[in-house]
Amino acid sequence: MINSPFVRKAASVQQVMLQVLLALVPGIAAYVWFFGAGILVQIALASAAAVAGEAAMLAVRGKPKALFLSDLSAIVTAWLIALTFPPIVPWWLTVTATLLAIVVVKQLYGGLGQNPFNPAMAAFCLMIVAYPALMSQWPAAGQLDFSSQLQLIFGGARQVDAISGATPLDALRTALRAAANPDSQLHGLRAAQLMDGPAYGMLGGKGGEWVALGFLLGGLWLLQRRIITWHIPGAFCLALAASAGLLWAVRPEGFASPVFHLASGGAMLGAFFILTDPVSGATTPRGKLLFAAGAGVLTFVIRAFGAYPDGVAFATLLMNLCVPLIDMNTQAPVFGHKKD
Amino acid sequence: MLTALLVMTAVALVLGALLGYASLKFKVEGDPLVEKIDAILPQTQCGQCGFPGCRPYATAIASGEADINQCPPGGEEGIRKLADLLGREFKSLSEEHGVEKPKSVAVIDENTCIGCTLCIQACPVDAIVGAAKQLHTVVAGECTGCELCIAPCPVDCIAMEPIVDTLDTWKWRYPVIQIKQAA
Amino acid sequence: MSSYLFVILGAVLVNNVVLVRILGLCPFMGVSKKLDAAMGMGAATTFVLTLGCGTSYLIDHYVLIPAGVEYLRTLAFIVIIAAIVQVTELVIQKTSPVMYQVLGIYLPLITTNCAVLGVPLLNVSLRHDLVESLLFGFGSSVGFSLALVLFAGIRERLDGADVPTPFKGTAIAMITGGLMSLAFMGFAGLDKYR
Amino acid sequence: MLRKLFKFHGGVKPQTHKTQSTTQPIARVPLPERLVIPLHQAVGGHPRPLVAPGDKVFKGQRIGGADGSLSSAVHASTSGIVRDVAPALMPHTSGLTTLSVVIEPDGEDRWGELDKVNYRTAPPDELRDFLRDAGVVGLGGAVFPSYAKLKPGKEGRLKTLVINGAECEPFITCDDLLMRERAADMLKGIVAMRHMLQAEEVLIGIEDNKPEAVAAVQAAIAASGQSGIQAVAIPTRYPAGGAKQLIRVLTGIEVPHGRRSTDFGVQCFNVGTAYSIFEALEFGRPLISRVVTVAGNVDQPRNYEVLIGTPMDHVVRQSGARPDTDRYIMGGPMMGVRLPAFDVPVVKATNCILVGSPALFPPPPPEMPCIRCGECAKACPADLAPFEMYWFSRSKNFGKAQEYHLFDCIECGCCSFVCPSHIPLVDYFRFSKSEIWARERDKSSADAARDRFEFKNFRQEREKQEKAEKLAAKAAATREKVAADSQAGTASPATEAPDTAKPAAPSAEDTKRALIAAAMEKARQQKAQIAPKNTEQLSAETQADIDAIEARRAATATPPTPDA
Repeated sequence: MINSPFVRKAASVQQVMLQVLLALVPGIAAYVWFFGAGILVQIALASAAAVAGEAAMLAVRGKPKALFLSDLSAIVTAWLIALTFPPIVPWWLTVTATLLAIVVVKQLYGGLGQNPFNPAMAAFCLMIVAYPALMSQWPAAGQLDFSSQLQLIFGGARQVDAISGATPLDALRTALRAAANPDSQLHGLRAAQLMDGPAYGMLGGKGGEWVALGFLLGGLWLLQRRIITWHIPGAFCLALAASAGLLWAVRPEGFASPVFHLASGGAMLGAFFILTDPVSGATTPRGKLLFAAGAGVLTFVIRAFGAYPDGVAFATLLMNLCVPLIDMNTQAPVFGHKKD
Repeated sequence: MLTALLVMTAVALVLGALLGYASLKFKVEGDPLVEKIDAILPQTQCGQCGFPGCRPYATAIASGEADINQCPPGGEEGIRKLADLLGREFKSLSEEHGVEKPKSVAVIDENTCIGCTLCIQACPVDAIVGAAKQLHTVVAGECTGCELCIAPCPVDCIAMEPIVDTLDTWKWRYPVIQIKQAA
Repeated sequence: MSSYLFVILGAVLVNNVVLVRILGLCPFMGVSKKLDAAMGMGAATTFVLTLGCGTSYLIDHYVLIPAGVEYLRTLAFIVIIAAIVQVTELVIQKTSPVMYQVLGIYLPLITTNCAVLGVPLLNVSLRHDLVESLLFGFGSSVGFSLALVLFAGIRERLDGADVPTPFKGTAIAMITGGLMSLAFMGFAGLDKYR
Repeated sequence: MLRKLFKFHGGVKPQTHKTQSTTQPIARVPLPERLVIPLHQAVGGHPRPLVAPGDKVFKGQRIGGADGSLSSAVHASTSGIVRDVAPALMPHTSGLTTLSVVIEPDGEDRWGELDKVNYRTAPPDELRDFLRDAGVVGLGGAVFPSYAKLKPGKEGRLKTLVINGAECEPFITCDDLLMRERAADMLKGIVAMRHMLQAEEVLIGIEDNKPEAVAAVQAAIAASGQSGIQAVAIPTRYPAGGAKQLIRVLTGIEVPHGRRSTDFGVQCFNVGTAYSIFEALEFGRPLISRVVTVAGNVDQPRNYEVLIGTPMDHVVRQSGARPDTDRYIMGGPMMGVRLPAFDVPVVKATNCILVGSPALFPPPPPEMPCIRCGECAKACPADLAPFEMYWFSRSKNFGKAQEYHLFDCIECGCCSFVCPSHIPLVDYFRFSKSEIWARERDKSSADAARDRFEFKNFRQEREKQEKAEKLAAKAAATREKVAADSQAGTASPATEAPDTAKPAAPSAEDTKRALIAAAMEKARQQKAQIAPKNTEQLSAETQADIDAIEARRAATATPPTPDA
């Protein structure tokens, strides 16, 4: 039986997810432009795996398939996986990661809306722990044409060294650590000098910075559409820039600039698309600030001092852990109970 | 070997003394647990659990003599609360102790009652009023629905009637999940 | 001074006793259903573990090693920890019956908690001095409490989730623990940075 | 003239649908064949019926008396004959019945004798009693007895009297039309209320989508020459007409859940209430009719002056109900009450009969899982986190739901309105609230039962002890007597058997059961005479119950007990 209210605003989960997907398009376009169409293959692979995994789980659990598949949330997860993984990982890695994300991290917790962890980021962390070598091969912009990308994705033997290097983020950190070492030939060089190579662009990695800009654009559109609020992207960027800037100001020879941090790796994607996932993120305004600021600081810490190339994924998971406590302790005072 | 023995003995002695002192210093009187269990029990005092009242049952649970699934009036929810409180696993209601029924009150058929006072004595909460050879009646507000008055009645004039909803007791139902129908 | 900081940070985050060293899983799974209980358990463990680390260091250095009976180490540590746990239990029962009830069987279980025995033994093998032992013990137990409290927060929320029946309860909690462990792997390498 | 207005958090802007029903003035509805007047129409106790089937009643005659401290009288809406006093279906989602008076109108519509009061000179207390007997209750929907609200707070005076003409729900226009047509009379009611409350200023809040009403009220204020009364146009945003939200908008004060607004120097009344107070004080007319909007799936939406007790379908017929009508809703589409039938009566709370059809109010799309997007929290005018409350209500974790301030929820429906997952959030909150109330009732009855059980045990123990003492005393006396007898030298036969009647010889198998029962019964009687059971501390109520039963019993064929 239906009770009041009898009228509703026209809004649906599907619409929300669709707009998130649309907002990813500029970033993807830049990605294709600079790094080749291989990413599209990965997106297709991940999407197919996500839909298949979701459908299978829904069938097993006896839930209506058409209804839940049409919410598009699985596709969003799939796209995020494809966009955070190196574009030339073998197909089985993408598929396994996506299935893990959908089946274990999402559906075992009850499906949409109930998973405490971001499925895409959990899959990323699992894979980078399990296959650190494969997950660290990033081709430089324009390095590989489409056919060799296809061959890497679907082909057999890989000649790791010949293909690619690390991400600019990782490379710069390695170089900076080397520069601190008196035995290295790079000793004494500063970040700005180290960044003078062909792999770097104006702000971050060559090409990567444009992709980041694309995501920024999409993110701003989401903000304008009121799908997300400013709290999470704002606090994340600020915290990342502030923590990077602090150490950069103290020891410019040892750390990359805040701008580099913002423009590289998964920072923009994380700020606007990953951390803003409402299911696994904090929900109160103050909680969002805390959550995103924590993620920003952790991202920087892991990038600068940790063992993994990028910190966004781990930072997201770590902050996901804290979400219940953050939400619980940042509830806004309710009507009539505010202190004036 | 001797050293080892000596060392262990010394350690044991010191720690033993410490423990002994602590157990005297921090002695606890009474069992606060019984109160908490009793607070969960529905207080029908029906004895279906096999104990003469709710508090004895609570005491038995606290001391581990009784299981948590022996209270039909408390129902599944009561068992769940007890399981929560005691950190035990939930189990379904023990069948030998009865089944969960809708809440009812006893009603005395005033034309049949002979005023024998047997039910008055059986009632654990003094919810039946009347005196010898006087007609008895149940004070519905006080009746816990324990059914203890039914068996003693020599003329079978007591019946259980489910409580009827009024505007004050009417409840909104759990919203029906419509996902299934839509598929 | 900074080496002490690294001991603590390392024990809390990088080598978290539960999530990275995988010690003390029994209370981690058992006392994480309710946030209050988790906090109490964390506090009790912190107390026991810090005290246990200090005491065991003293016993080790001033009794066992001088007497040449290092092989009694495990035995002696167990006895010490058991005694400290018993005292803690008595104190809690007296001061906070509710907490005593909430912790239930897990309080005596601290005795056999491998984390509580493991950390003093790690202290020995890592050759920590007294201050380091205390800090390591404290850091480990803070790490334990942190993991426990975060886990309890998630589990309280999971309580309302529509988890598939075969995975309800402990199963999904195990998966969650695994994912938490995965997240904490992100801290790897932090303690190596110099 | 410009006032500083305040904002409340959240709110939504649904389509208003108000213009259709404001094109024509308020109309009268012809007398129906039957009026069904529920006795319980307002918050508070159940009024007692004052009439019996067959009685002749006049218009305005009291048929239900106020009972208890918070109750309000009920009156006959027209003259006629009482056909029945019996339970009838209520205009409530539950489909429950309530004791109602069924009146067959005689068509004369003749007023009975009406009490009058000179409200310009009478003390406030007298006016309050008068309004209670006139059955005046809040007409905004909460139907709280007005006399109880017409008491100033502790200081004996009030800062602001807020009059609610916001009418934020879509479709409803009854207050709008009332203000347009009867502003001057309404204002007289407001002046009387202001006098009773000793209010410094009066603010009449009207949503700015009703410019005609604002103009009419402002004109009436100007004409009356009253100072300190102001009609304020407020931004149109649902639920600006919620009492708490309106107070917030006009004064900036937030009245928390469970607190009286008079504690904050504010009190709020609906414009319709103000008008019925005027009617009662000026003419002595009790509340027997009200303005009702008929809107939705009808040919001509319109406002009607409807007698309380008129069957709703009779009213809707005036506007021309369309054939695909599938339900009536009492109130608006946001907070309205789904009704169990078409012929339920119009009551004092009926501000609108919203005629629904599947096309007008389509069933919501299937419920999807909550994605915690927070839209509901943004829309909530009580600053709650509905998605958290939903999460715990759904899993029946009521304690947690309450931690998120479930009871501060005003059930305005904003959260359900905006939810992209189409979750009936308010239904979950209603469910949780009623479950929690039920649990509290269970808890208090369990506590009472525990006390009574413990008392009974205590009493039995005491009785046992008293009996033992008595026996001991008797035994001692006997022993003394025996001793005295033996001293006297005369050996008496064994007479010291205890005088509690011992049943016959223990050859139980042979003895008839009935015999034992009879003997036990005798013993018990004796005992009962010594210490009557639990008839000592009877409340007046219970005694009345017993008396009633005795009377009934006497009426039946059963012979009365000889020794009562």
